[in-house]
Amino acid sequence: MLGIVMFAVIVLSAVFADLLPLADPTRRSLPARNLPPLSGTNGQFFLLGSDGQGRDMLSRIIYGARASLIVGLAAVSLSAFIGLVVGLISGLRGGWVDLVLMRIIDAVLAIPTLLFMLVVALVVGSGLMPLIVAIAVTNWVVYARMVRAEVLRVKDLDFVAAARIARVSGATLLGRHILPNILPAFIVVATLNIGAVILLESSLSFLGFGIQAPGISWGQMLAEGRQSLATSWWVATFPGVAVTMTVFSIILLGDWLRDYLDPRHPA
Amino acid sequence: MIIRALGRFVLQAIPVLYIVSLIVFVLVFLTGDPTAMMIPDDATEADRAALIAAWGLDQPAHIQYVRYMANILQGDFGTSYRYGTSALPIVLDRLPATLLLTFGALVVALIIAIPAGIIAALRHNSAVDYTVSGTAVLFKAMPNFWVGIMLILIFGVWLRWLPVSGSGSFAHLILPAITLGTGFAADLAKLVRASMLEVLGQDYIRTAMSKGIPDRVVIFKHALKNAAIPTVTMTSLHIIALLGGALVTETVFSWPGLGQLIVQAIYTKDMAVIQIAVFVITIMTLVLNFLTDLAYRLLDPRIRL
Amino acid sequence: MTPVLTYRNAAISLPRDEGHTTLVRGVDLNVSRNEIVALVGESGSGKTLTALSTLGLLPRGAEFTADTATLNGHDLTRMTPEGWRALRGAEVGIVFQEPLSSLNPVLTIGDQIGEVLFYKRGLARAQRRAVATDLLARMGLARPAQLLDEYPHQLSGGMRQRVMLAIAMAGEPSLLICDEPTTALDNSVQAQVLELIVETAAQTGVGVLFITHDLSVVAQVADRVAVMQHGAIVEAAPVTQLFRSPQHPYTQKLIGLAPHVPAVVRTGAPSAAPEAAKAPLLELRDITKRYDGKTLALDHVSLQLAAGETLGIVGESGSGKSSLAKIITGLQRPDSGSVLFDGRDLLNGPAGAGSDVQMVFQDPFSSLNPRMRIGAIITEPLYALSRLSRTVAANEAARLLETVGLSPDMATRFPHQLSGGQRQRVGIARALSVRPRLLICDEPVSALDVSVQAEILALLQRLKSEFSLTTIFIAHGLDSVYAVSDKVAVMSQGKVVESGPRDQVFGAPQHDYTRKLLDAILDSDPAQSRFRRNPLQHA
Amino acid sequence: QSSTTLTIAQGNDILSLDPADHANNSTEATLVNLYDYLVNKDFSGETLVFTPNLATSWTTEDQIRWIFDLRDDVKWHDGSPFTAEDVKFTIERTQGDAKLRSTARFRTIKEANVLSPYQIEIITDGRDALLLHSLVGNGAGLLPKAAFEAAASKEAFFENPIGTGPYKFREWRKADRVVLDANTDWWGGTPHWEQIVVRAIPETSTRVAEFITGGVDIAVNIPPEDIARIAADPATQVVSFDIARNIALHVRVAEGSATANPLVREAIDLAINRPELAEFVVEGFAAPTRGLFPPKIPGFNPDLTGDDSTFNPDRARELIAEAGAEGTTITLSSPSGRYVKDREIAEAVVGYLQDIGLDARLEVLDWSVFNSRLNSFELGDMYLWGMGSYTDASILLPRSILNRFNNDWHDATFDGLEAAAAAAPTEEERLAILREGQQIMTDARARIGLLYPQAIYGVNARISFDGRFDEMIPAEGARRV
Ligand SMILES: Nc1ncnc2c1ncn2[C@@H]1O[C@H](COP(=O)(O)OP(=O)(O)OP(=O)(O)O)[C@@H](O)[C@H]1O
Ligand SMILES: Nc1ncnc2c1ncn2[C@@H]1O[C@H](COP(=O)(O)OP(=O)(O)OP(=O)(O)O)[C@@H](O)[C@H]1O
Ligand SMILES: [Mg+2]
Ligand SMILES: [Mg+2]
Repeated sequence: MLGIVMFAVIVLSAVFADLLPLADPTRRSLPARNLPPLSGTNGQFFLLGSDGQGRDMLSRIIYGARASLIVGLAAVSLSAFIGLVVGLISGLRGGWVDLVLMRIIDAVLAIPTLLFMLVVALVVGSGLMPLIVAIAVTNWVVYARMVRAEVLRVKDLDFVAAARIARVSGATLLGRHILPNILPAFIVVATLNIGAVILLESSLSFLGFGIQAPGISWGQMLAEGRQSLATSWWVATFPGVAVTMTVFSIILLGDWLRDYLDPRHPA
Repeated sequence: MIIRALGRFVLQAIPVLYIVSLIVFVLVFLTGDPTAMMIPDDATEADRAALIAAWGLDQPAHIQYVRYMANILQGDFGTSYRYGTSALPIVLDRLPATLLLTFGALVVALIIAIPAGIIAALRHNSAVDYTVSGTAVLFKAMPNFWVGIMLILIFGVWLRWLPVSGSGSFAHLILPAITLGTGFAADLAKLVRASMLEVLGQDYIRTAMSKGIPDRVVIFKHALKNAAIPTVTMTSLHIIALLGGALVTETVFSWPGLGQLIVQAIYTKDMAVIQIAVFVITIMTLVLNFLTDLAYRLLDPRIRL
Repeated sequence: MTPVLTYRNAAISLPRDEGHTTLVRGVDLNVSRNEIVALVGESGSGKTLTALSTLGLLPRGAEFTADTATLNGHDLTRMTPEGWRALRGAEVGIVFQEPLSSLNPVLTIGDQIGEVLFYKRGLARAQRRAVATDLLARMGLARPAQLLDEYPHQLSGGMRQRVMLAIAMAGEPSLLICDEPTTALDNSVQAQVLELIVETAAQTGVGVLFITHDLSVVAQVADRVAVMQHGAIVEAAPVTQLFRSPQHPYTQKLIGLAPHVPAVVRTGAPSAAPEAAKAPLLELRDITKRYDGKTLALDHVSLQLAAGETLGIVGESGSGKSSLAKIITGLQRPDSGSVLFDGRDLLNGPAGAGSDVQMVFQDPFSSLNPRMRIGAIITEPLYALSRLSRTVAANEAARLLETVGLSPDMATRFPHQLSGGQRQRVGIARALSVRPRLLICDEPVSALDVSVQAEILALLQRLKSEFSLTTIFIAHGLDSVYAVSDKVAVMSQGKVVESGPRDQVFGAPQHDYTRKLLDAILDSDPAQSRFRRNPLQHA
Repeated sequence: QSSTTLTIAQGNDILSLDPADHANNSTEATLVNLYDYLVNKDFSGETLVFTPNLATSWTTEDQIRWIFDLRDDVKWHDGSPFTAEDVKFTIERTQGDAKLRSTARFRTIKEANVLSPYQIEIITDGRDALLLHSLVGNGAGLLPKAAFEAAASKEAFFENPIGTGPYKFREWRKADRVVLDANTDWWGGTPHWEQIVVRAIPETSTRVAEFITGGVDIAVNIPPEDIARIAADPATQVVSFDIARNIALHVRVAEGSATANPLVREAIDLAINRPELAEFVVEGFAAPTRGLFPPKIPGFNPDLTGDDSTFNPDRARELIAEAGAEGTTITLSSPSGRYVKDREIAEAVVGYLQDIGLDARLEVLDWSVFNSRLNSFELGDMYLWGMGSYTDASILLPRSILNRFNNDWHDATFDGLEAAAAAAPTEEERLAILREGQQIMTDARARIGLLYPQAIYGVNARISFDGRFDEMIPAEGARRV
């Protein structure tokens, strides 16, 4: 429950940021740069301090949640979808198809994410979508492997055999018997993965690939703030705390969701 | 048995290496012409054209690829655009540092995670358990470079206990190993806890307890060995991830590992270096998978190769 | 007689959502040296908890109270952790039910025996090996010395239980607890292990608390019997007395349910002549199946089954029974051979058997999708045939539930909210929903406890005539096969070694393997014990 | 660390020990300790002058045939003497290996002839006022003919390279450090330091931390925000100095681009508050300018100032209105982390353009993507570029170079200047042509100059080091105090 509340607070404040009494997150005031938390100048008060351009940290963190959450959720959804399809094909079809897909996964794992990023950035351009695509291009293997393993486990269970004897259609077999039973593992992996992707976005910002400057994301704030960690600790630390809290809430949310969807669990 | 496993290993390695080389070639090719990054500001267009021709980059892609593969088959892995020298030694030079850091991180992770995981499992649902799980999530959620810079500030600048950056001595290894190791320890501790919990509920643990042998024997001899397999699996997956270089940690600590090299190579479109680096990682990955299988065999006599 | 274990008014309670629940209460027990005391009762009645309380191995948070609870003079109600550790192994040893999971899979047999010898008897390494070898030899294991370096998975179930017994006896305890030690074993192996336990008890004089729910086992080994129901001992008596004049209604019911070996088997006389051959509904020709190109699961199997008949298939674990079932239902394709159903070739024909062949599975847990409601599970095969409206489906589900003896409001429940027996009924209802002509039951009762077994068997019998079913009934216990089958096929190592009308196979077995199986049937008459060395004192 | 060791922290590892194959300023900054040039650059005065190095003197009458007299007391690190043969060899090797990054370094040299062991004649391909520029700096380090030819291969030679510099090669631990030892046989006397260690510390905060804790004596590229802390510590000092670099916006003028209209370009020029940029974004460590070459570069144009008078947002808005360009979308592309505060500067520029009513957008690109786009002319309407490491303003003129940066801008007068400069009879006239070129380009707003950035080094208080305009770090320039 704590997970839902935390996550809801984060999402809602990101969505309705415009309604909150916040400073313009892009308003620069160079004389007010790098002010510590709970200080102010010229009538502007910085609850969480200001960054190197004199922008309000609190406001940037709340607005920054948008890009981070979108990247996290979209990249995870996209890679989960690709991974699910590949994992299902691999696990259900078996044989040489499985063999080939598994070798491709081995290969993709060996190739640095950054190379994909660079290509996507060059071919598609930079920004939110390319970032999501680029993350998904490498991230799907996590799901493909997990789904395949789960499919192999579930498909030999007796209730699947029973359904096959009952001659249910392939879609029913998949949708009713196989997917719901790989769901718990899927949720666990996905919630952990959202956190990893949000962090990945920050690593990519570290390399200059994240959200572009007029846009705001936690990753970008972390990457910018790390330069001044020794002199203005708050610039990188607060976005770090935001990422940590989000990841934490998503993990809790995932645990809750898994239990909630499980009929064996007392409601 | 080992021979057959080795055979399977080679059969697996060849197609993977081939797919990898092809994907890398296509990707690097798509990133465009590397000469733009090589020439100085005052170079003319003609200078650039000459450089392109000198490196054979004016040829169509498929011809470049065929020539590249032909050279590989003759043992020539190409020349780095960036360094102007043979690419293979450039990559191999970085290997010791990467392996050392990987090893260091692993030791840190195991030292933290195994006791923490065991204690959390034994004190299931107690304050200790929640503390371990909470700390694990926290460590997992903290960005690597933040941890790294903080460690530098605390242990390097403030306390002056350890060197800030660089490599060469044991002291230099400590901070980067902790930086990398903690994130991994978080994952591992959770896994150790979960597998210990599972194992502790098994009938043979009850059998062991019914013998009246000391608790430590039950935990370390009976339970831990059984809980080790998922731990080994995850450890090997993590090692694989680290082998590709821990870019952020390497950069923060000026650690001369593969990660920095690969990123630089990617930025400069240094085809030969990227190819070999990826080759080396792939081969190490496959070797590691093989060793992991061997470890399974050692841990669990039921598993055959 | 020296008392080893004495319980007066013992009770065990476990923490539940609110407060404690008392699961075992008012237990009085006495086990003396040279005595085998059986504890019988249905599943969940508290037998295992009682056993674990003697070792201090109750689940975390459990409370154990008693007016008296002594083991060799130690007061079990006030033991320190160290005290328990000293007690375990040295004064009391235990053999658990599951030979597969009770031994540590990653440690050698020698290691697992050796640690008891070290911690309980302080033996040095060299001595340990010698003593362990001797122990294994005494347990009737061949090549005991080599066995020390092997791992549990390299041993058969029977061998593992012998090893368990060796471990339990290694500390030379005065009390041996056997918690359903043979439930998971095939009949023939069960007999050997029981014999070993009785023999060991006789040789060492160890007091044995023998837990089981199988009355024929009780009849064969026990000196005295305590019957447990709902956590309390409802009756205790010497074995002959208990069988002759059971007092408590539950005991009476149990004795009534105990499978009696049919007279025909004992006399060896074939009953009525086989009926005239009818046109077969199902015909298997020369079925061969290998897994992964290695394991030969089925080796040229041919069988025929006429409409309305019940074919019982018996055979040890791994003999290929389930593989055969899977091939008939089309879940698996054989490597060679053909399956003819009502004259149609199922392997090459266009549509297979359609809904004509259905199956009931062994494991009541994995055969129902944990995420579907019972109603949906039952009507799924119907849906697969044609779309049903919501109300039709609900009516159909209710009707089917009633047919298998369940209340219709169970349709909205999830499988985990049902007991094993109820789940098996659901599985049967699902199979019957499309009115199949052939029903395959793969060990439908093996995972259930005796009283429930009997109910399910009765249900199957009833439905068979009600739905005019042709049935294949797979089991490894001979008694249930005998109870339901017209024809019997005996399988061993992928081959059908013998088949024919039931009475012929049971009465005049042709094959050694069949004879071995028949020999292993235990008699639920204490007077007929095959193992007991010392004559029954209370006879 | 022993007080006789000088440790320098750079932002990146050297790329190569081959002076002709790196095209990288910070690599050269290290290699100057190992190799020598024929002549030296001296930026200590008003403008660049060339001083003797391994060449003691030089003469030319026609700027085609040049005679250099060489020192006769110079020994290579392996003990063999340095002669004119080595100079000829160095030039010909660089010209002959097309894969070398600096292969075009000596493109104007037709031949090099050994007149005597200590005299060499260089013949250029027509008049070349800039020959001396090509004999010093990146790619001009001299290599020993005999040792190079004796080595099994180029790679073998550079495993243990030999130069004539004050320090000898000891080891290169890739991505970590280069270690050099004093050359006791150095022609210039006894080197000041026993050992030089050049470390690669890419992460700025780590470099600063390492410097503060005394792990390195000199740290390059200190971020402005750390300056106060370093200056406050008595053990450390901040050294800042002018360098050969300028930050400018390169503007697309082709038809169809938002900046095709000269009025819009002029408005952009006027919209930018250069003094504010210099003071706040880079904390005063830059000079505001509209120019394209800083003062010490021959050809510097003093008219292109960047003072307050260049900032006129009202006029800019008028121009925008005149051009009917209110709300026009203009994209500025910028690299990130390539130049000091590059992204922040670009962000500020975008802010100024928004102030005058343009819909300015920023596109921050990774350096390699930025470069690829530059080469395929796919950057936005404007891009931020920090040209640098030049020694003469004439590099502005050649069409062949201009095509890489401003391919769509043509001006009849400007296009004639390249030839005119080459033919200029006197240096004075040549410089005048260069100034004219800058004036034309800035008036057309094909490039809009912003800042002359400074370099900021952290230097340990026990050392004196002034920093050099060309950003080389000769260890002999650092002294114990
Ligand atoms: N660890 C536990 N936690 C909670 N309840 C338990 C636990 N172990 C046993 N029980 C409950 O205690 C009761 C008695 O269990 P016990 O295992 O003693 O039965 P049993 O007679 O041995 O049954 P079976 O024949 O199935 O082995 C059951 O209702 C069971 O659900
Ligand atoms: N999917 C499978 N893959 C590989 N081997 C299998 C598979 N299924 C069964 N086997 C093997 O085939 C043989 C026959 O198995 P099968 O399940 O038919 O035996 P069974 O008589 O039903 O045994 P049980 O009484 O234990 O159910 C066994 O050796 C078993 O290990
Ligand atoms: Mg039990
Ligand atoms: Mg079976």
